[in-house]
Amino acid sequence: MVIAIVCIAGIGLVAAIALALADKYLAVREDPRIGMLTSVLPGANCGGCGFAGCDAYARALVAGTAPNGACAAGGDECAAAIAKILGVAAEATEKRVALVKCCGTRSEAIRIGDYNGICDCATAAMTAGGDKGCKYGCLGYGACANVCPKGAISVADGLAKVDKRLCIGCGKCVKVCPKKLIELVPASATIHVLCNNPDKGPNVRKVCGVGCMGCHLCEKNSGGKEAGHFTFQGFLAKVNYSNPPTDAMIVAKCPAKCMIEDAHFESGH
Amino acid sequence: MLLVGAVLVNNFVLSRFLGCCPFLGVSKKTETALGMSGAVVFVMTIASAVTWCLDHYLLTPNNLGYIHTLAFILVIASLVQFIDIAMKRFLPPLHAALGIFLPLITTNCAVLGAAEINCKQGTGFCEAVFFSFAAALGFGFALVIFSGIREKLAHADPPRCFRGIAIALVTGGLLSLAFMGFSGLVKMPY
Amino acid sequence: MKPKDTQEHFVLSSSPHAHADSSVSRLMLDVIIALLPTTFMGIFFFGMPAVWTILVCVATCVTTEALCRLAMGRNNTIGDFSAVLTGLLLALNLPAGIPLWMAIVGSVFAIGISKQVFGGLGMNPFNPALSARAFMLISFTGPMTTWLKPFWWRTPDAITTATPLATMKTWFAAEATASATPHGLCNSACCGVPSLWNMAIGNIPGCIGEVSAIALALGGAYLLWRKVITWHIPVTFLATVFVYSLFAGGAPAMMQVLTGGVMIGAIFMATDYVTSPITAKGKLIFGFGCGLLCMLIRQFGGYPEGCSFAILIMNAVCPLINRWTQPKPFGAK
Amino acid sequence: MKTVKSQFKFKGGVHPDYNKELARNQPIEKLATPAELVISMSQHLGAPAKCLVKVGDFVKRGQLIGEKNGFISVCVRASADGKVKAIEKRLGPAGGMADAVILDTTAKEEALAEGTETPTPSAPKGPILPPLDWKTATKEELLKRVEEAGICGMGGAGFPTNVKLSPPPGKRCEYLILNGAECEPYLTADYRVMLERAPRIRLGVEIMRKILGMPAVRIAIEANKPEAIKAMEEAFADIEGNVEIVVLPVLYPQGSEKHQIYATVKRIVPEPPALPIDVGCVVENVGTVAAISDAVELGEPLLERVTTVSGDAVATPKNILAPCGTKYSDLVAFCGGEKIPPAKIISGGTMMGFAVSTLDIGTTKTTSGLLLLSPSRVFQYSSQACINCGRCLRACPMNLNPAEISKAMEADDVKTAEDAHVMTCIECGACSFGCPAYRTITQFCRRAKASIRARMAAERAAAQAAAEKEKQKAEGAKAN
Repeated sequence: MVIAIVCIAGIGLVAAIALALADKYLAVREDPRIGMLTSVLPGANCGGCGFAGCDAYARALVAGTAPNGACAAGGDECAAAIAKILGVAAEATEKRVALVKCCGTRSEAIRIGDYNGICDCATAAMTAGGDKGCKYGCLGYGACANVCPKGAISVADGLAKVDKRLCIGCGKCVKVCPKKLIELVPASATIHVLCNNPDKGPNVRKVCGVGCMGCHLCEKNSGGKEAGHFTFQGFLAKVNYSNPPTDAMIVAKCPAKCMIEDAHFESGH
Repeated sequence: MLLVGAVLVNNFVLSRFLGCCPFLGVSKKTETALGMSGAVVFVMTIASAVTWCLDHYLLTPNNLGYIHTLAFILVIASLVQFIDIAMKRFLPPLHAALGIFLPLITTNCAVLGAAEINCKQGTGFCEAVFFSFAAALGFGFALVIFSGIREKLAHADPPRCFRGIAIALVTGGLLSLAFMGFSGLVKMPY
Repeated sequence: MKPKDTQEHFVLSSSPHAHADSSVSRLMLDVIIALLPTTFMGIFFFGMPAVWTILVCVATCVTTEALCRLAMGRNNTIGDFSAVLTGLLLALNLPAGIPLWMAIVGSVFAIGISKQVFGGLGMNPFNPALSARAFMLISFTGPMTTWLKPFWWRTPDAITTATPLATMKTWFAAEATASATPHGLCNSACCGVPSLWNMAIGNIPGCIGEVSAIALALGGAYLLWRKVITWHIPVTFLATVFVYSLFAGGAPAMMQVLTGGVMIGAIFMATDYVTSPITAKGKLIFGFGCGLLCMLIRQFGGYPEGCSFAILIMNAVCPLINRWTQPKPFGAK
Repeated sequence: MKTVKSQFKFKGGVHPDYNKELARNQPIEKLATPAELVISMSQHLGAPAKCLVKVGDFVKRGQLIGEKNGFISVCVRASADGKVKAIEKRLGPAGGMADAVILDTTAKEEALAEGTETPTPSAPKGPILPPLDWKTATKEELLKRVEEAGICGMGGAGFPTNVKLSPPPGKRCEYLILNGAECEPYLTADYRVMLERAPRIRLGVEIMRKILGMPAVRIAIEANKPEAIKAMEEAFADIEGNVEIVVLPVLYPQGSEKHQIYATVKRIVPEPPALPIDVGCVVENVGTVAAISDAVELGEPLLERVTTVSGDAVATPKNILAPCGTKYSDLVAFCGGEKIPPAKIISGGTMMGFAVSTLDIGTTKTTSGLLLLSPSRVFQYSSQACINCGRCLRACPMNLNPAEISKAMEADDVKTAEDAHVMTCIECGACSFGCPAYRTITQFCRRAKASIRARMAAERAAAQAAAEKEKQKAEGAKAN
């Protein structure tokens, strides 16, 4: 018994010494800040920062090749923590969430063909521009929902919708949408124009019952051009998110019914 | 014969069910499976050499056969750690290829199993080392085959409840079934 | 309010807009047609038990497939005839006298465990019928190696465990131990081995569908003519078995090819699309591997017949073969 | 000049139903200028042309309305007199949106009478461009003419012809290959051009030979067009130099540039980004060659082309010479309308053409066909699983593994598809054609290629941005 204990202890001791020596003389060290940064980052590996994952972003931060604040998921808190570790000041970022700028559901927007192929927006858009009458609207094949790391996007009635509470603003959906109709907007904004069609009113009306016709009523009702709550691209009203409107009355007065006032986006009309 | 026996008939993972953890853990890609196989062959051969010496010169003379499991774990674990550190320093390319797998097999049951089988059979040094080498080769063989299937399965569409490890286990079972065909191919002494 | 949709709707799809007249169900049907000759031969030799086994296997496979798809909440796929084919192939690989409940268990295993669990047709790494056969061979070794003699209703001892294969195994054994003169050996062994003609038409004990080499070859010719399969796998498989047995000694090479599951394995089992390599080069390697492993198991293994195991093992290696025999693109360096 | 049979068969290929008998014996008919033209600024491969006119402008036939915008780009000319009704984004046949000039060709009389047209250089009476004598004109003059005539490849891809005809420094064209294979089912436009415009093709060949420095000429025609072979033999009977007519076996996609080069001169074009000129070859469609001779000898830019309107749903299939920008609906009306309601409209042939959602699309310089198919000829793709049968591998003329690519793309695994050389894919559709599981293999390849291209573009942009940042930094450091 004693011999056994001595023996095991002896082996352990020899091994421990060998390892200790090895660690001291042979080890290759890496920057300890990488580990610290990785623990601060959200660890969702969403790739929204443009790097392969949180670990890759941490390495890039230490190497100085990535800007702080690229992590939308972590937000200000995370940026501050990163800044603390790296010893530089943080730039404040506002939490942003994705918004699908289309409200043309199957019951409102016409379809002009029977698409038969891969269920994917980019591919459908490559086939005769997609089967939706409106060439700017959401095709509803869910490319955004497929890339969303948080499952915040769902497709119902041929239209994608974002759940604001789940969205971390990584922007992957923005990149993948072939119609470029998803935008990152400040989470605090509550009034949105859900249309992406800059065509003239009659042309929009031909394909969609809820498309923006550029009538400028929203602008008038929110204090006119001087108030600067809206900008216009062609015949399409856009919310100026650096100065968003707050008066819910304009939503009700929109003749095209393409505006919403909604805290969560998930209910739509 | 020993080689065929250890590789095909008494395959460590498919017949003895040793080393299931890396078998399931690192078989998602064929590249990593190849790396892991290399690491296993490397560690298992060296570990069996060391443990054989330990058993023959220290434990058996002192009648300490009953603690060999304990001693082996200790020795193998520290040995692997040591190799890891040394390799990182002296052979960075090899470490880049095998490095991440080394910590995974520190106390791998396949490595320990090989050492155990050796000392139970009381084989000679060369035979013991060769057996471990062959067994590791068999393990690697199974691992690489399995990784090929799993790469194919990555594009398959199993029902939700079977995704991931579940389907891998079913596949492993079927693979083991196929390998049963080899039974009796070589009359193994152990 | 939705605008009025005045325009007619056209189909929008990516090119090509033309399609050859081929479909999965037609391919499966072709294989089933190719199996008909051997099915009839099996029924001719083994009578009603063969009929029952075939019916039970096919019915169970189709039912299992339908139930699995239902449980998974996916579309029903029994219309592609792959389940019928699996059932038929499994039945043809069973001895005629096997208890029917075992056939049911095997069929459920084939469709449930080895196919639908992976997501259905196209996803399974192992041939469903073969893995079910291997499973049954290991689970019910006795019944799986007890065969009815052809025209058993006319012979007094209807049941045998001695197939030509088992006899041939003893040849190997005899050759390994004693250096007996080939002549004497042949004499002694030939008593238990039927003539080549009987082997060719299938007048020997064995599984329902594997006995009649001529009927199987007929089916293979049909498949080749319909371009359902290519020559690569069957030819390399059979050639490897033939050449191996020429050099390894033991039973005559022709006998090795004609007996056991080699014919049905080479033509119908190893050529299963899903579990065999996709490239021509890969198919050659696959066929060679099947033949080699089959003969190794026959000569040295614990089981008398190695064909199913050989194909199953090659099924497992198939993804690797595919990986390492990728075609070189036109113009690639 | 001699006629030889092609000795080199490429691997793969398929035999679709050609259905050429519908329109092959219909002589080319000229369509009177329709009331409205939709002239796209993107009729070719590369950057869209820059629009030079504005709404209300009056334009003359042949007037430049779109300026070449970059190296790989082609100018656009008005294909008829008329008033610019609108300039708006219109759907092209390939599904993309591009600026298009909508011309009202009926408005010309009153516009002239009222004299409201904006001052534009009035086009001279007679030829639009001054005719050139190809024998005396210099190489540069001829090239310039091809460029200003707005000629691009008329086979389908629409590659700018002047770019093709100016080999980069260090490369020499040894073979000029005329593509008369027309392997697309239904289409007979090139066939009719070869029959009816053979002397023009001969002249075009002589002009191109001069531009390219007298390369050998190979005229590639599939064996199922004996009349075209005869017409070419007659037209080229007394030509000097190394000219051969190569009769190709009937096999789709024989008209693919790479496969034609292999079939005629047994050279293999390496993987992209290599071009035929890298193996000393230039391949041009027969229609393009005829257009070159028109541009040089007659001073007539590329304003109209022959389009086959066919399919079992059209009343009388025809080969129509129509101005570029003619709406599909006008073409169909010219053919006597629809016989039965079509289920699918295809711009191009059935193997590589584009399904369109509406007939309200203008033709372009590359519109070789318009097909109206009845429901009986339309099949449905399905998302059945791949059964690994290997038919697509055997059919693929590029010797790829389409099964692997489609399976990978089904699981959104672009990396595997890229490793399987998907960028080499020519999208000929041979894989999907024979797939017993009716899988959308070609579409998966397209999707893989699109996402790889998008990724490459993003990487290039990022690298550029990084380089600029570095530059700025360096400059800042210098200033300090």
